[in-house]
Amino acid sequence: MTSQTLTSAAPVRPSSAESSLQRSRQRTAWLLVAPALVVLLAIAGWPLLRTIWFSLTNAQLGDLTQLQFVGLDNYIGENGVLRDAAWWSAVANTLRFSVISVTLETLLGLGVALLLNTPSRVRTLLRAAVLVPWAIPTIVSAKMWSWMLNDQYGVINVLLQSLGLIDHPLAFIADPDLTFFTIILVDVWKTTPFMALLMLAALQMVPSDCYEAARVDGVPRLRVFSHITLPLILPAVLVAMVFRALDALRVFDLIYVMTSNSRLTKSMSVYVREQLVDFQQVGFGSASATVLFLVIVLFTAGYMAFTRRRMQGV
Amino acid sequence: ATLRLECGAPGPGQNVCMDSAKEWAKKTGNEVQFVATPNDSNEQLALLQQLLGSGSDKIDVLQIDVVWPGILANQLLDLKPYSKGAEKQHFASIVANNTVAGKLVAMPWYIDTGMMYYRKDLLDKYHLKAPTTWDEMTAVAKKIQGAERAAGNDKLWGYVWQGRAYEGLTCNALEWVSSFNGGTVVDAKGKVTISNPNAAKALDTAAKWVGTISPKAVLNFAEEEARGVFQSGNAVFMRNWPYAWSVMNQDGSAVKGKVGVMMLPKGGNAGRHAATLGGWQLAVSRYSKNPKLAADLLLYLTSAEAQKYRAITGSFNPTIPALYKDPDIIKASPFMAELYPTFASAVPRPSTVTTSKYNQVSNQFWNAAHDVLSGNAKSADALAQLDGTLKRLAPAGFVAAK
Amino acid sequence: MCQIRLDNVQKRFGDNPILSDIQLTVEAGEFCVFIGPSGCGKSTLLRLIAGLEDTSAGNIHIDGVRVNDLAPAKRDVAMVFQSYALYPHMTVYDNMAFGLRHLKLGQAEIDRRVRAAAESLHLAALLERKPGALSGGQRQRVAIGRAIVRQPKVFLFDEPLSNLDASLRVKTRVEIARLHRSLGRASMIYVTHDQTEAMTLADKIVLLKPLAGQDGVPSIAQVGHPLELYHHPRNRFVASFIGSPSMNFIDATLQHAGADGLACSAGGITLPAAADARTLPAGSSVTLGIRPEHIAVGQGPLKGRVIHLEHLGEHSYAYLETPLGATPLIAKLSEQQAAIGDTLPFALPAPHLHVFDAEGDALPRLSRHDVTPAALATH
Amino acid sequence: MCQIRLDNVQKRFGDNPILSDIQLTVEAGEFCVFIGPSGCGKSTLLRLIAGLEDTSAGNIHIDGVRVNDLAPAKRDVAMVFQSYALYPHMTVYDNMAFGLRHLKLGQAEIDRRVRAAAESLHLAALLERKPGALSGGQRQRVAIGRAIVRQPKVFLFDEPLSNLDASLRVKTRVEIARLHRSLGRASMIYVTHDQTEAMTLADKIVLLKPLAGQDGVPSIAQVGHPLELYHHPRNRFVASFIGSPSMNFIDATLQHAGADGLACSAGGITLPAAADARTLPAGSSVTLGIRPEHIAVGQGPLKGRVIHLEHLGEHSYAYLETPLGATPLIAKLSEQQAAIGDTLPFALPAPHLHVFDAEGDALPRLSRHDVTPAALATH
Amino acid sequence: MKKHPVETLLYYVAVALVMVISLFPFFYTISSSLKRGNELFSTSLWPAHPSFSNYASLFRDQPFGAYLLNSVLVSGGAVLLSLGVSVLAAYALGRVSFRGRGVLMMTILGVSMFPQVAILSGLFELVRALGLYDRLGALVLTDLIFTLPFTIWVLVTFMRELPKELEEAALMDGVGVFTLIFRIFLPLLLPALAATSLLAFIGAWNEFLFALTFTISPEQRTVPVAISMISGGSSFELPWGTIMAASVIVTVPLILLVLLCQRQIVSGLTAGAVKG
Ligand SMILES: Nc1ncnc2c1ncn2[C@@H]1O[C@H](COP(=O)(O)OP(=O)(O)OP(=O)(O)O)[C@@H](O)[C@H]1O
Ligand SMILES: Nc1ncnc2c1ncn2[C@@H]1O[C@H](COP(=O)(O)OP(=O)(O)OP(=O)(O)O)[C@@H](O)[C@H]1O
Ligand SMILES: [Mg+2]
Ligand SMILES: [Mg+2]
Repeated sequence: MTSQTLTSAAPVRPSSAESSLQRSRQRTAWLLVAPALVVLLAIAGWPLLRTIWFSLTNAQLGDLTQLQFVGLDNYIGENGVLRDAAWWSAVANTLRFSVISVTLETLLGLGVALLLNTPSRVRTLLRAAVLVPWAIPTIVSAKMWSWMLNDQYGVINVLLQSLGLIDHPLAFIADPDLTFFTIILVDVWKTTPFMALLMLAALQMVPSDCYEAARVDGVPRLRVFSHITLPLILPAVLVAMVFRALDALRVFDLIYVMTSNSRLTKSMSVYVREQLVDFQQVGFGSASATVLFLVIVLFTAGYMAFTRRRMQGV
Repeated sequence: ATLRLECGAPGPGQNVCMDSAKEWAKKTGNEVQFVATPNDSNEQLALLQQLLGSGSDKIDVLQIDVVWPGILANQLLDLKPYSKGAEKQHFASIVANNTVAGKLVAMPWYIDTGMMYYRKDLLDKYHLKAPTTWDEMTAVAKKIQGAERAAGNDKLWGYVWQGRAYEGLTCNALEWVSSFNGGTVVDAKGKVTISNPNAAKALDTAAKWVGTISPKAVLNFAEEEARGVFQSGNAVFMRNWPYAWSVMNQDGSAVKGKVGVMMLPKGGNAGRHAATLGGWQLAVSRYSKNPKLAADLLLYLTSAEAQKYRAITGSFNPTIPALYKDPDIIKASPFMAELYPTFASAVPRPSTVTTSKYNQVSNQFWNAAHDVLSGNAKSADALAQLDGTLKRLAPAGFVAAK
Repeated sequence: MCQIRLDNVQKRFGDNPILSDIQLTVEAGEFCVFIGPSGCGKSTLLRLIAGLEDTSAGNIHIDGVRVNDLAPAKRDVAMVFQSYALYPHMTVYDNMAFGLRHLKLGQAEIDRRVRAAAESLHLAALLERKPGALSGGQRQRVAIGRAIVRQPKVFLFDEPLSNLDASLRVKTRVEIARLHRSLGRASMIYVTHDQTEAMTLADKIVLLKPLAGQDGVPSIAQVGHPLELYHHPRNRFVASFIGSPSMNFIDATLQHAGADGLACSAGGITLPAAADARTLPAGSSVTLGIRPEHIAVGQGPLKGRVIHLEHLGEHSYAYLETPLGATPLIAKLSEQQAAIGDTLPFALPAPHLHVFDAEGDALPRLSRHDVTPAALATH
Repeated sequence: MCQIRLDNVQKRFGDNPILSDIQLTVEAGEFCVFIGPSGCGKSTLLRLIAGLEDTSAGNIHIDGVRVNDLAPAKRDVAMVFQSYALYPHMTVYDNMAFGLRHLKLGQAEIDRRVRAAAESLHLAALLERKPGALSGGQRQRVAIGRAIVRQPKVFLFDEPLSNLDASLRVKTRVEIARLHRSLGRASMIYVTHDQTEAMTLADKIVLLKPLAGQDGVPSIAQVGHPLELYHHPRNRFVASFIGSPSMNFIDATLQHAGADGLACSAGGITLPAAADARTLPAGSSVTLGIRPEHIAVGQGPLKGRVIHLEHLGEHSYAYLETPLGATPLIAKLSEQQAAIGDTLPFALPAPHLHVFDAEGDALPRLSRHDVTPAALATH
Repeated sequence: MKKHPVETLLYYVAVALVMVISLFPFFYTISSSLKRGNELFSTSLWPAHPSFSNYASLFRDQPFGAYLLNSVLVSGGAVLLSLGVSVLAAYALGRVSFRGRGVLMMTILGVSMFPQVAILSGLFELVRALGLYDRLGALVLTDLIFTLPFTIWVLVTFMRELPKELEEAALMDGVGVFTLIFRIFLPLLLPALAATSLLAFIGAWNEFLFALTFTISPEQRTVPVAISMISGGSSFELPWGTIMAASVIVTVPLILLVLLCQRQIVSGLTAGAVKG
């Protein structure tokens, strides 16, 4: 994704005249990518095309054989997705959710990864513990949190009250002022391990002699972190963030379980699912799925362009 | 032959269903296999649509929610030719609900309606009578809540119900609106009727509960959350379905023996008792390889004999009026006799007329209600807006027939 | 003032003793060179001083302060790593500037130092490159540059010139010597396997020997001025290690020992040597040692046949087959031409012969090869 | 038969020309050494031959076959990397055995080869270690071991001995020479910056010079037998690069040139030299060159003051301030003692003087310093 | 090097905090699974009378052991398959420069950008066309849609970090590209590989929508689907205790897996490979 900063790692050897050596290397490369491509095309190609085709029709879930081609009506028609205020509010919700939660997860994940990377006796335990939130199925953990955050019989309110942090129970998932942040909090709780584990792997691969050199030079730890560790693990962090962002932009289970169909927190995926399944509007739903896809593409492309520029600027 | 029967998710409910089905199998010498579906009815519907949509013969007989006949009608078998008039034994309103464009697509299986649970002991303690209108109920709830809290029971709330933005809220709100004579959102002819002062008044009444006699969290309550509060002894009134009765009277329940049941209050003296109709039906897939046999199984499962068994072992409310007089049943669930009028006059949601658009209608309705409840919108505005939205959904009005 | 004192320092990796019983003082401003066979623990010792490894036992003092528990950063040392340890994602400039940035030096000062170092190391044209696009020698120079810009109290160099070509090597060597002189009181500890470097730079050479898994033997074979190690190796190990090609050794039997020297026989030939062997009984086994450059070829009573020749331009080395023993003697021939197969007369001058007893310890030499004050004065 | 022929080979990184116009033949069984300043492209040239880099232009033939498009594995070459490139997750044994495993050699044969190599490289005790637990020198030896077990047609060594101590270095050097001899027709290409290594091992030395960004200049400064480069450097670059310490250079003006030599003046002093300058007009600027070992100290018409002394045990180098020019002359003193500040008489013997014209090209020498057949015969 | 005591203290405080936050909900899950009836609605941290009846009913009503096995097969299969395929692709994409590489990377990423529910019906047809409906194979295949892009991208990133000298050494040793990938790079990528496969495994393990849609018979059911199908006496009643018990059972194998992967997750392997 990003043009590599690590020169020692860069496989790229620009050469004006491509030798056949290089060509055979490239042939090998294509052969090696082929299985992945074939699998992906096979399982994703047809469904994706179909979705896009449906988005141009008025198909209904009840009977997919009876449909009419309606062109871009589902997108820009009078009742098209792009004219639906609910859609745009879902887009706004989702973007807000993604940006905040991915940012928090990255920061916390980094912190946790650093903890995990510190040799100590409790490390094994910690590593297993940290992964637990990620291991519990989302549906279950969302329900669990709803349960725990309930203002009537939720244990969190009781704990917070007994610690004296709040004086009356908070309706975390019902109070419109709190729901959004509650959802983000739960998402952060759940997916920080994902970030942490990937970053830990990246940390493990930083050559140790760089640290030694910095230690001897007396570089303060914070600087070592920001100038050596961070740049070296940055590619991995960015990839982790991309995948987190992709997931966050498609967030569904969590919001669906915790706040059902409330407009205040409805995400793009909830919207899509609602149209596609609950409302039977396969045509319209597919159109909104496609728009969701485009939003994600735009977002990712923008993000990558941004990080690439930043990384080259360093 | 082997039939595949879908009657809910594994658990006590399914066991009761399986008992009857096995009974039938033994009698007729066929085999019945059970197909499980998720507990969550949304997921259940999605799965069924996916399966039926692909013309799969993996299911012969399936259970469907009271609001689904309109949605699934195309995939279901018309039972008229097989029923030989059996449907006439059942509540007419439900049979009407299950008849789409003249086809009987499902047979009633058991019935659910909203009902009001209350704490007999608390009302007795303060010498209060069971209220009949919402205002009375509010007053009673307020009084008991205040007194009890003063006495140190500071977790007590007056009234809990289902305020989450989901189908349950549609049921609750429909009850309020109907009880104030505000109609049923869309009338039987397909006309949108929701924007009217009575409906607005109904929503305003409910909105006032939030934060006073109902916890703020009620805005995210479904059935179980409400029951959780009530069953822990922390609420005076609760709106819920019949299932709560047996659960709350089990051993270990804090309110065992202290619970009374009554009809949902009227919207003022001019109003009426309105309870939303819920419950499940059985239907036969159009793609069944053995439609005749499947219909036979279905008819057995919905027969008086089977319904009686279910009523006694699982307190599933029968859909056959005659059974409400059956002494065995009354002995097992005394409230069934008491609430018979509720069952008989339950208000169906406008699903038959809106057919496949029902979910959209309901979704818009509960969202409007939720907005009002959470104080984000004024009731009149919200309803006017809802009216507009619904009219855009069906510019020419909803038409049942396809 | 930055005297470094190691007190009975030990280091083991797991069960493997690597360094034992290190007793060493490097005076302030001194240039100390560690040499020793590959794997004997030179880098490890350096890393102990830098604080990158923990001692298994013993104390390290810098400036009189016990630093065992002090972080490397607090010790005010700069180190050039044998593996370079460059930051792969930074340019050459940043690699050098990085260690300075947190010292609050001011951008201008940092720039000045970096450019000065780059200039003297011929790196000026490469400042914008990243390590991946550098040659081996260039990387090594960057590593050196990174240390010298820091101007610390103590420099630790781990084979800093091993990848440089001869002329750059000499230049950099002179640069380091100049640096040492100019910094006055900064101490330098320098690991090298290049004898010329060791000889020309060192005030003091520390010769380490591998423990080979045994415990209890001190790791330091000999400490002293370069010429002392050259002329007065304390034992056979030192004698063979210092000097290249290595000293020739001849097994012999002591015949007679007196105050003015000894006589011994090897391969039936009697050889006199200027060493004091009076502590040994006649008939003891001894080993004679003589450096290739001290064998006087061209005249003398002995004869050797040339079996191999190495030409080094200015001079060559002849491998001589002699009756003195099985291993050929290596002799240095200056200018003079010889061909393989020639038989050459030669002598082993008694004053140049080293004599070692059966344990390998050197016997006191009677001839004077002292390190003169004049010679020392140059450093 | 594995002659290697490079035909007009060029290499650029991006826009930067690194190697240009490389015209070189390494005969079958020849031992060819690449030397040159750090960063001049030695490793790159080696990598071109190995097939790890693509040539930007020109052809490479091995055994008469054009290999430009042949994968490295197909060229039957083994390479020792300057940066070792050991497999960090494999033991020393596996590192060496890895390349053999796919050759279908049989377990016993692999084991035999690995153990033999380990033995000769003193690695036997380390076979079970992983690279992370080895010293720098040990890693380098593993890298060498990995190449020699393969027994390929062509060996490429990139500074294989730079991290070894002197004695091991000599031993390994001899080992490599022996290997070369024993393998008979395997060619070896060897990069080093160690002149001794270059001189002792090479049949042919290739001296590369850095292009410094210019294009069109051939990269090879001179190719030839070691002694040829030593005695007959083709130009000033070669003269200064070969020999350590480097040759002394004195700026002078040609006074008179004849068939039997020339006379020129430097610092007002007239110096004769045995070179043929008849192509130059009198009054031309020339540069005189003389190696430190050829300055005859102790007698002679010239006088120099010792300003610095380097002691190397056997001999020392004196830096002499002379009236001939600003840069001090470096002279080798053997045995004889001198102190800083002494004034020494010396001579610059005419037969040993090299003369270069204003472009730096050497003038033909009149004295004979030929590579004798006898000297060549040793290889 | 001894650490400053304050630092050690801070470290342990941070560790304790992270542990509590991560584990508390799980702890509460366990505690809930041991509660019965009305106790579920109480806020006590630990039931007064822990009971295993929820676990008992779980295994009585459904063959939960078989579901666990199904989940293991599906997730394991999906992860192995995607690793096998993606390691090859990652080598090509990460270490060989060829035209179209960027587009390829983006395409692979793009595949995982559609919401799953939108491609569900297309996938359903595909699964039926391949005759995989109601087979575990269908799940293995469809799970690849999200595991594969993830593993490819992550491995590409890590693949690039490896020193190029290693590859060249192997090239000189004349090993084939497969040996290079599997014998040289793979061991070095172990930390990354362990992390990636663990994450992908958990993703596949928790996958619900495909598992629900593409299987129907109980023999093919995976655990998340089974959990969603746990019901109480009626469709409204949420059998909370049983669900909690099931959640504990789903999570435990994953924790075991993490403990198993310990060594692979932490291993600084590249030490000593090259200098500089
Ligand atoms: N990937 C690269 N991109 C750009 N320039 C490079 C790259 N690799 C090497 N160079 C440059 O090419 C030149 C030759 O490098 P090479 O490694 O061949 O030098 P060398 O002769 O082996 O030097 P040394 O003796 O220091 O190892 C150097 O100036 C180096 O900076
Ligand atoms: N991490 C380690 N674990 C075990 N043994 C080690 C480790 N690091 C080094 N050693 C061993 O310790 C010994 C000393 O290593 P050190 O690197 O200090 O040697 P050195 O004298 O610098 O050698 P060289 O001249 O080859 O660089 C070696 O035999 C090496 O194998
Ligand atoms: Mg070392
Ligand atoms: Mg090189």
